[in-house]
Amino acid sequence: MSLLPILDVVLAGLVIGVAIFTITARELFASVVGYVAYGLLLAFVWIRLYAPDVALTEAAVGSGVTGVLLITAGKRLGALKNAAPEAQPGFAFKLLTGVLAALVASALGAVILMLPDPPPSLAPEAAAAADGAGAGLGNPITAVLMSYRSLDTMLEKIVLILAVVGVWSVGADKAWGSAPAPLRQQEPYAPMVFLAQMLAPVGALIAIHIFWTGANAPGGAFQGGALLAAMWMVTMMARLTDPPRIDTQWLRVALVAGPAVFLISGLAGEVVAGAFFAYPPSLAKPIILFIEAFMVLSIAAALPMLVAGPPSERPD
Amino acid sequence: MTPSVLAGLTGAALVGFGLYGLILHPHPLRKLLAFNLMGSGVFLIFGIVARRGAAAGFRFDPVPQAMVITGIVVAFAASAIAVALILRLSESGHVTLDPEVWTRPSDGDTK
Amino acid sequence: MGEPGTTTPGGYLLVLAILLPVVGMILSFTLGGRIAERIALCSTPFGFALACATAFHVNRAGKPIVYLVGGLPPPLGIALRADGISAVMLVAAAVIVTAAAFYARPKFSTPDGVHESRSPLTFWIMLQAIWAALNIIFVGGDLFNLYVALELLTFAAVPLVCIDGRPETIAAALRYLLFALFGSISYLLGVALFYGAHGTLDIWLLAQRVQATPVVWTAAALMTCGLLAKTALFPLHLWLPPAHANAPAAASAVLSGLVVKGSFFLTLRLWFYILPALPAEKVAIVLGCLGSAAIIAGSVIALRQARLKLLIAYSTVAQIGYLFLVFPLATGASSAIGWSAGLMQILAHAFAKAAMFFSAGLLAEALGHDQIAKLGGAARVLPLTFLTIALGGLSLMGLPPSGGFSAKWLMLQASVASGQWLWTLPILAGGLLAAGYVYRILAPALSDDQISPVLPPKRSQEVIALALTAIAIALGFAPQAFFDFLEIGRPVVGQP
Amino acid sequence: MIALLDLFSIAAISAGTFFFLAGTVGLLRFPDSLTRLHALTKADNLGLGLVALGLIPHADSALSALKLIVIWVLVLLSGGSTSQLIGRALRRGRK
Repeated sequence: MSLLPILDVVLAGLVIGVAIFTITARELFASVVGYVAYGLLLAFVWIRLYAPDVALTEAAVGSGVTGVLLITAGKRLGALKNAAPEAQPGFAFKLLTGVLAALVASALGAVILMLPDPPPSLAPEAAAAADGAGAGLGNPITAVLMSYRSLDTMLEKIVLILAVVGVWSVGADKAWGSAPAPLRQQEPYAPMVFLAQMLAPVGALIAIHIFWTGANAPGGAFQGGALLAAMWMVTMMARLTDPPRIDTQWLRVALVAGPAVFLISGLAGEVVAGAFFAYPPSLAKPIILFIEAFMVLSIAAALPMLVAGPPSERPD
Repeated sequence: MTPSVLAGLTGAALVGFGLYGLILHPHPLRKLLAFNLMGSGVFLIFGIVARRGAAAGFRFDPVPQAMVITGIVVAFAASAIAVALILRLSESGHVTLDPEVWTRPSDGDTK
Repeated sequence: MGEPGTTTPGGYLLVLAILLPVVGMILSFTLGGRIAERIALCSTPFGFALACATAFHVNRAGKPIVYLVGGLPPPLGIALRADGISAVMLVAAAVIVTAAAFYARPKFSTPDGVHESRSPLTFWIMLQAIWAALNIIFVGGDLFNLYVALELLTFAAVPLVCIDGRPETIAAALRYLLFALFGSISYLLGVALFYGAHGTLDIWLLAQRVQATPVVWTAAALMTCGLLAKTALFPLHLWLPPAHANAPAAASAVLSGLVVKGSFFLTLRLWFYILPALPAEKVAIVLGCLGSAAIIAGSVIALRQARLKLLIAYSTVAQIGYLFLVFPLATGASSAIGWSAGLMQILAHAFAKAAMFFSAGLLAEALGHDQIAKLGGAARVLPLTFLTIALGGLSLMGLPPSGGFSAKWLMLQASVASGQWLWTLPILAGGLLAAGYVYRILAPALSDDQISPVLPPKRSQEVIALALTAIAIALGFAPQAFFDFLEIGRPVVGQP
Repeated sequence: MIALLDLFSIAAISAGTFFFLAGTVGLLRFPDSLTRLHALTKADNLGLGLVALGLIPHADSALSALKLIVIWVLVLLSGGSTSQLIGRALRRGRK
């Protein structure tokens, strides 16, 4: 076991190294690629912090979906010929910024070392409540997300809808209602099509598995939804499917299904369990799984639409 | 040094690098990358708070971990809006936030 | 701000105040088109009624009302609490959002012949989202829940800035977004440290537990920094003028009148509700100095603007400066007066500024431009609009009788009574400079210059703007009972 | 029997690690991108397969064993496809 600390140091060094590369790389696109690699490394750090749920989320969203978003953007901006070269910041400004950032980082580091011992924790309460009458869920994180901090989780889904509207609103007036541009402009390439055809069904199955086990083990609606979203994106990149028109009714319904069902059961809680967003103890687990199922759908619809961007006027 | 302290210091360093890039880089996409870097540093600090909260029988405090999951989603949504704006801006030929470029000469007409 | 342990009578109103605009937003998005507009308009009276009912309950109880979401008490659960200032802000937000919704109808109704179009749908959804986010900010009792609300506010406000799609508005929106994201992440870092130090994010519980440790100071500094970036306090104000000046008038009114107040409200919560026990005189002085600098810089730059909307936006930078004088003034010996002054300034500015942006929008639409130099004689053709600008200007300058006068008068009183004479200088200088920039608008407009006939704006829109300034003026006559109401739930310094 | 299984695991995982090592050396030492790609995919696919094979006797249940195999197959699939894509991108770049 004495190998592990060395591994941690190596991992931390790698993370910092790639972070520095991302910040200092000369080329925009290199910096984007650096960031995607950085996200993957970070997933390992999360595993080392005993946070498999976060690691799954980071790998799927922080690196995966964000990666597609940023790489697409980086490619399009890199191809921009008429972009005037930016004035590079002067040395004095660089130095000043560097000093400021170093001060902030070292103050933060010092404060982290000063965090109180023994540390405060809600772990026993949360775990006891998760196992017990509270929600009947074996995964305390799911219990926190869906029961104790349900208001946050519901609002976070609203944030996703707002982001979708925000992205769509950037498009041209004429294009409103039509579909976003395909994720890939060129003709699909055979290996990509093969990958999508093989991977998508298996991935979808795994996504549902991750959502389902999330009640008791690492995983949950968000991770499952993100994986499902990734599978939809793979099929889009292989041009097996194209992004749907943004005025499609099923798309709108899919996007709001999660928060809407969450809201309705939250309101029903006032009648059935005596408080908004409360669950009757005996039914807590099935109700939470029911809400989560719709959240998977909403997330799987929202993430690819966010990546696809605003509706486009081009016919294809 | 325990893994959690190491991760915490890594988080602090990442916040520093992110802040540096956010202030320094003129290109909005580089600023967005720096923001994401800073964000992941903040999430790591949540992570060590969760790890430190390990109590009898539990390896972590689930509350901060749940917050990180919410935070990652929100950060992604922010990136998506920012990318949409940057790409739209690039259609005008200037990918810059420089106020000089965007202060129109002196016409005050609304259209 | 109230015992955390139990839900009080009327507490359910707080959840409904949050959920009403959320439900409206979801339905607007799903059904789309004209229905979105109808839903937004129909929900406004209900939201106003909920806000009034909340104020009524707070007033009757004489202490904050509380709701535990899911019946789960903090630290594990999330509490919502409304005290005097929450209730007043809920009502103010409801009034201004309602005014903005009805004012915006002519511009943002879906054109005939199409089922749905871009800017109307965006506007109606974002307006409701802003309302929801503000209501959470006013009643939220949990720092992480408030973080989500801050993000909701940002994501709703940014698309409104660039709703007309011109490249310079996109650049303004992007700059706003980046500042706001920096603000949220800095705030979130503070939240992480608070949790790491004290194991809770509940405002009331934190107030019981915090001590003046380095961790707490760092957390407070980070959160304050983030909130200042979002409030656009000098020198982090650079994003505000282009963003507020480029948005359509109805949105500018909400952004300038309410959205920046959201993050300021959280700054108040942080220092007066979580950290009243900390010896923070120096922090108060720093914030006061930044505020003073904002008053002077904002006003001076406003004097030099060629466009009316930019002038009004820079005036917002200056008026935000006044808000931060509350920190030195409400921590001193005469804290109650300083507190009343700060709250009065929030309200007076919110109403006056919303009305001024409405008027600027009407003017630009009628004349086809908003160049100050070309306003000659405009008051004769748009008398009601200029009456609104004049009355709003009165409040911004701080002339009696107006809410702005009350606010500045109370600030002067507080600084004299607590022996902090120096703060009177920026307060008075700001008033004089405000007189200067309001004069710059009115002088050409009232001149005898000939102006070509213009398309008169809708009477209903002019009346809405006038009604808001009337409120700003009426605030000047607020009785003592109003100021007592603002005190409900405020922790006394030294006894958290 | 258990000792025999352990021995099998050790042998398989060691062999797998060797292939990873070889692949990494190839990645670092080979002259151009195409040969590096060759080293990487061959070694990783075989190496991961051997590690998974070595772990199967230690799986808690048949389901876990199945998951290990699924992981390997998925990596084969995505690794194979992406190296095709990278290879094509390289060929295009040369043109």
